Amino acid sequence: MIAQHTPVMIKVAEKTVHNAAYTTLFFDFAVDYHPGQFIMVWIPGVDEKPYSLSFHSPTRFGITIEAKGIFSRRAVGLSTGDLVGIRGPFGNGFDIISSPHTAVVAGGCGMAPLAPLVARLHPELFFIQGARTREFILFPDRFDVTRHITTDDGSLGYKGLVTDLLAAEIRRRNQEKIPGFDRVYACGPEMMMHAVFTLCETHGIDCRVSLERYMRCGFGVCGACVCSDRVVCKDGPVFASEQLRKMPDFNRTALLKSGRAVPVTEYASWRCQ
Amino acid sequence: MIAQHTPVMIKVAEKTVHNAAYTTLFFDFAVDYHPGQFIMVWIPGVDEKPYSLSFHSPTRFGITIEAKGIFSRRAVGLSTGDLVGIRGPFGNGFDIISSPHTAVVAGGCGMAPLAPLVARLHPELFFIQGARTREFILFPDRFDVTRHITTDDGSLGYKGLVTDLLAAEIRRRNQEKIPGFDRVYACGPEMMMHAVFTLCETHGIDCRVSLERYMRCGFGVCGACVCSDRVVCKDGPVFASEQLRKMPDFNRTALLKSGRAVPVTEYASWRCQ
Amino acid sequence: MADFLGKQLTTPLVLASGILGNNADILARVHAAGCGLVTMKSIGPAPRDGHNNPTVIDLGCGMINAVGLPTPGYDHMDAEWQALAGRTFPLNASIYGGSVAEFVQVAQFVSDQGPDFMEINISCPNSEHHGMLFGVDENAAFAVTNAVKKVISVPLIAKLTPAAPDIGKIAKACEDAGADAICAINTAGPGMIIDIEAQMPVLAFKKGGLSGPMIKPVAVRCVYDIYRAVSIPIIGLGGVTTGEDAVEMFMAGATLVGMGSAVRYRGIGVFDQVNRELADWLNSHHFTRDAIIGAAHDRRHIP
Amino acid sequence: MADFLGKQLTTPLVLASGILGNNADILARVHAAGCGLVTMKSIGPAPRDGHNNPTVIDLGCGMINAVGLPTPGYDHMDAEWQALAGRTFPLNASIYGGSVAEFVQVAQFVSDQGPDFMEINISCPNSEHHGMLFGVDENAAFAVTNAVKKVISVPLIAKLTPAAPDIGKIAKACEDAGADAICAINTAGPGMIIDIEAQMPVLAFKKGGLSGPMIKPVAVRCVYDIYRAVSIPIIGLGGVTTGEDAVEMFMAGATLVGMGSAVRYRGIGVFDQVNRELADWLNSHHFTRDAIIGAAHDRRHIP
Ligand SMILES: Cc1cc2nc3c(=O)[nH]c(=O)nc-3n(C[C@H](O)[C@H](O)[C@H](O)COP(=O)(O)OP(=O)(O)OC[C@H]3O[C@@H](n4cnc5c(N)ncnc54)[C@H](O)[C@@H]3O)c2cc1C
Ligand SMILES: Cc1cc2nc3c(=O)[nH]c(=O)nc-3n(C[C@H](O)[C@H](O)[C@H](O)COP(=O)(O)OP(=O)(O)OC[C@H]3O[C@@H](n4cnc5c(N)ncnc54)[C@H](O)[C@@H]3O)c2cc1C
Ligand SMILES: Cc1cc2nc3c(=O)[nH]c(=O)nc-3n(C[C@H](O)[C@H](O)[C@H](O)COP(=O)(O)O)c2cc1C
Ligand SMILES: Cc1cc2nc3c(=O)[nH]c(=O)nc-3n(C[C@H](O)[C@H](O)[C@H](O)COP(=O)(O)O)c2cc1C
Ligand code: FES
Ligand code: FES
Repeated sequence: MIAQHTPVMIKVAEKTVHNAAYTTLFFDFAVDYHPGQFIMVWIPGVDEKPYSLSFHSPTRFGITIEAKGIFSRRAVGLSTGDLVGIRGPFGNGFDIISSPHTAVVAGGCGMAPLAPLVARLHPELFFIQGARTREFILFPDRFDVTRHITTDDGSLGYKGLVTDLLAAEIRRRNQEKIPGFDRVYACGPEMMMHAVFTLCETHGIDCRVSLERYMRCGFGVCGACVCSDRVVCKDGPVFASEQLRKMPDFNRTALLKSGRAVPVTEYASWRCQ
Repeated sequence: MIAQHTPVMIKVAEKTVHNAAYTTLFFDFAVDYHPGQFIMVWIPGVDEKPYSLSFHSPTRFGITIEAKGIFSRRAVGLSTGDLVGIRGPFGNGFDIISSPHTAVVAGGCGMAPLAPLVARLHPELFFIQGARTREFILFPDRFDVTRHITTDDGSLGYKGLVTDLLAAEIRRRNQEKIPGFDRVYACGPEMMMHAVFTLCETHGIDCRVSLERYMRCGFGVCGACVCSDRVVCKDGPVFASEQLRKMPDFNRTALLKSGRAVPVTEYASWRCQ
Repeated sequence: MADFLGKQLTTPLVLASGILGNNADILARVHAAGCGLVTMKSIGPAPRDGHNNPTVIDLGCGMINAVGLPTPGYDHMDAEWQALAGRTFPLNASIYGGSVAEFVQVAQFVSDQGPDFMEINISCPNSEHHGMLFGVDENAAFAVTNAVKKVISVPLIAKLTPAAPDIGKIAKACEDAGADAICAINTAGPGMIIDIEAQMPVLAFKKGGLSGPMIKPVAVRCVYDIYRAVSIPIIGLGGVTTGEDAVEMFMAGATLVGMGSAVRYRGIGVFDQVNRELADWLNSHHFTRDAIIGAAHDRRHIP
Repeated sequence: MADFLGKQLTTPLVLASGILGNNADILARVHAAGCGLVTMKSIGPAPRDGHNNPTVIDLGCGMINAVGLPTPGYDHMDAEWQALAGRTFPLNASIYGGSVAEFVQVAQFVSDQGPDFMEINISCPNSEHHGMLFGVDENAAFAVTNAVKKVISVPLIAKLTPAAPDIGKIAKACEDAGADAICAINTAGPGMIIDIEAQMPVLAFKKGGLSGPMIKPVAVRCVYDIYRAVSIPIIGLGGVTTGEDAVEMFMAGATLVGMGSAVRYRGIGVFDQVNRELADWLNSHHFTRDAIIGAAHDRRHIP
């Protein structure tokens, strides 16, 4: 269903604790959804915040939460049977192409919105996943596609940035005259997504990234989530290269809860690194 | 269409003046209608009153108005091209049976709501129409069915009451062992309809009459039109014998605009005699 | 059954004043259809035709009306009072006046006709001269409630308007003046709809009161505010059309729930339907009605 | 083109304050989408986060919101003012304060940033401490309007709340105090929605202001009342989503028509759509916009 109006109260059906930081909550509820879309999650008496769907089937969906602040800690602390209110799904998701020449770049819990996408892309996709350490690799064995893993501390896979691997693969395909990427999908810290975007620009590759801003309404009215002249909750959260080129605020400016414009680093200091 | 909400403004397409008292206004507008239903007619700046449809086709309908008071005089004074607002159709109409053994009894402009009904009944129906004088016989040549006409002054047909003819016909059918009436439909002054009802009761004939009360909302909320425990605008205006038996206010009490209960004679002194 | 000011009502539902209640038979029918307490159309001091039509227009998500308080006048209803004397259902007699004196005059007479409750409509937003004054001013509300209370022998219900700057204060003033219960809300607004083809307001009176689903948030807020301000029972009224709406009203603090416009959207059968929906909801949640009254004010259930 | 207080606007449509207007780029986009005058989110005296979520809920026939007047604070918006300095569209700067002194402080500073118009939000029903006071009281409305007028160098628009007992009187007080135009209405209510499963109000602030189609009758009535009370132009706002709604507002007396919630129901494209619908209606009726302003007050067209 689609819950565009007042929140629909549903029970936590199952809970999976992935590691110290990431927890997935499952709900036996049918939502009409496209990969990349998000829902507003209300914990009565606490707050309401946007979360991407990280799992989706005709009868069930899941959201994966990184515990960090007041709300997300309360969210991962929920038990099966607890009621939460949901509104949505909102926003435009990733457009899915059939080409075998795609790359997916996930950083930290940026993996969450990308997971349902990966499941629908051509299995030959080139899949890069980065995290601080091995524990923070989300859904390590969720699909059987080769993963190119990077960690900040080298505790698993390559020690360094996801963009290093993406750059290398682009180069290899050029040299070996293998068809290049028709599309790169990325989600993670905005700085990372911007690096991916820039790299793709230099090689003329069309990419899609999922932005994040503080949100209130979720449906394009209040303006809390504006990024340049785009409304992230409605025009996004997924944006295409063509659009990103016209968004100077991408990786530069974001609004705080007060509406104050600050550097993205200050704003985003708190998610998915 | 159905205009259950705010009035739909439409133009008078054609106007037929039948005689000093009766005028029909036509509108090129499609309404989803059943014989016996009515619409609320608003003349901006004047008032809004209920009128039965006296003509109906997929693309056009008409109402026939007897000029008497403030509103109806303004209504018959309208010219083609003038705008009026309509709401409706409202209420329950006549249920139509296929039997050839039916009678229709029309008094004065009570002919208006009955006309579209006659057109849909079995052509062998027994049709009685009464009026003050010959000029007041509405739609004299509208359908080719034998009419049994009565006038108060004998200027046309039988001099006397419509019920005299109905009683005579019922008697004849009894004596000549012709099948009796399966149904009698009546519309006219409430006193006349009550006489028809009583006659039918004594002979066990099921009848239908269309009541009239002062109306405001037209959809069963304000209570202006109550008759005993029935809401004329919504439960009626057409009622069946079975219901009429349980309505002591039938031909007895009606509410004035103020809500004051008065004898029907006092209230209805002004229509269709 | 629902206990209200000592009387046993068959259901916790109330018919709003001005809806259908124009004669004894229809009131009996509404009661039989599952309405625990039926309210008469507000009765005034002198015969009054009210406004010309259009007076009541359905807007889809609610209605707008400017009926203009038509009334036969309290002393022109003998047959009606006679018929009601033999009634077998609890009756709420709504009255109004243009001054404290008129209110008292009508109240005294009507009280003698023996209704089970009397409701003072100190809140009609439809009429230029009647009622408005009282419902938005604490002192006026106190004065009329107090004066009426003195001359009647039945429980008194004060019916409030959402136009009050602070409806809680008005309710408190009525309680202090002796009101036994509060009924909220009367129509909201006022509003106006203009027909752009006719280039004029649709209602003959131009402005009208709003009712039905679109005013439910205002009604719920008012009941919530009143519940915090007084300790007498509240009839929660405004936009209710379903059992879940009724639950919302109870949680806001209502003891009984009223319906008016709902009759437009679901017919007279709406009372039985809402009773069933309410019972189903309570059963499936293992709650009693008493347990949820005012629940939205309670913080125990927060995670 | 539409002339408003001496400025030429590309269209007679206005973006309501608090809708999208959080940065220069989006304001430019809304203007390019057919909105003649764009209004900034109300700017307050000090940084304020506003309320926690839920803050904005769509009810289908309208919305309820309690955002709580979040603001960076007038003196924490340097980059914003810079970006707006180079703008190519007319700008309406909305401000609020908790006292006349705060209003003056903000007004003075904002006026120096050179907006084309300044709107004082003396009417926010969402926040416990800001604004409310002024919009419901004639003297307070006069005082704040008068004080602000003295310290600014741009035309002043007073934005009113429908909560005023007599909005015409408030508008007149603002006109007398020097307001160059009136904007009406701010959100109606307040209302409350209770989630019966959570057993608590959905909005974190509990109560919220109502907007969108369900408040249109209230907005039309307010504009109608204001038109009779003042001679300065009116921005008619509240529930407008179509060209016919705009025509209704013009006929009630509006010179310009504002939209906010409409963006929820028809997207940012709603401005172009309404312009087209409005033009089509006017053409098919052989009317100019000027000819229909206040038409509902005129009796010549009655049969
Ligand atoms: C479209 C979208 C999809 C999302 N999907 C996911 C997802 O799948 N998984 C996930 O874990 N998160 C997701 N988020 C982020 C999520 O909504 C929360 O922001 C996150 O969980 C942190 O919330 P919190 O209340 O726990 O942290 P908060 O307590 O809100 O904040 C944690 C830290 O962030 C800072 N902060 C909080 N709010 C603000 C603010 N308004 N402005 C500036 N700084 C602030 C505070 O300084 C605090 O130290 C998504 C966000 C968006 C917009
Ligand atoms: C369901 C329905 C269908 C109808 N169909 C038709 C139809 O097809 N054709 C038709 O001509 N009429 C029809 N009518 C009657 C019509 O609605 C008007 O009542 C009629 O035209 C007289 O209205 P008026 O304003 O001209 O008369 P008014 O000026 O209203 O009144 C004329 C006389 O009637 C009396 N009167 C008026 N209103 C009231 C009142 N509320 N209470 C008591 N007395 C009153 C006055 O004393 C006055 O002398 C129908 C009514 C109903 C309820
Ligand atoms: C047509 C109509 C007439 C009304 N007349 C009265 C009245 O006479 N006295 C009164 O106190 N309230 C009157 N009301 C207000 C209702 O009693 C009720 O307070 C309001 O309609 C809100 O409830 P609802 O949304 O369930 O209709 C009237 C309402 C309508 C729609
Ligand atoms: C989410 C939201 C935020 C608002 N914020 C403000 C505000 O900051 N200042 C203000 O004057 N009005 C504010 N309003 C009121 C609108 O400007 C407008 O007056 C009201 O919504 C009615 O118009 P509409 O029905 O077209 O939305 C806000 C409305 C909404 C829905
Ligand atoms: S969250 Fe309100 S516009 Fe995006
Ligand atoms: S006219 Fe309103 S109930 Fe019949």
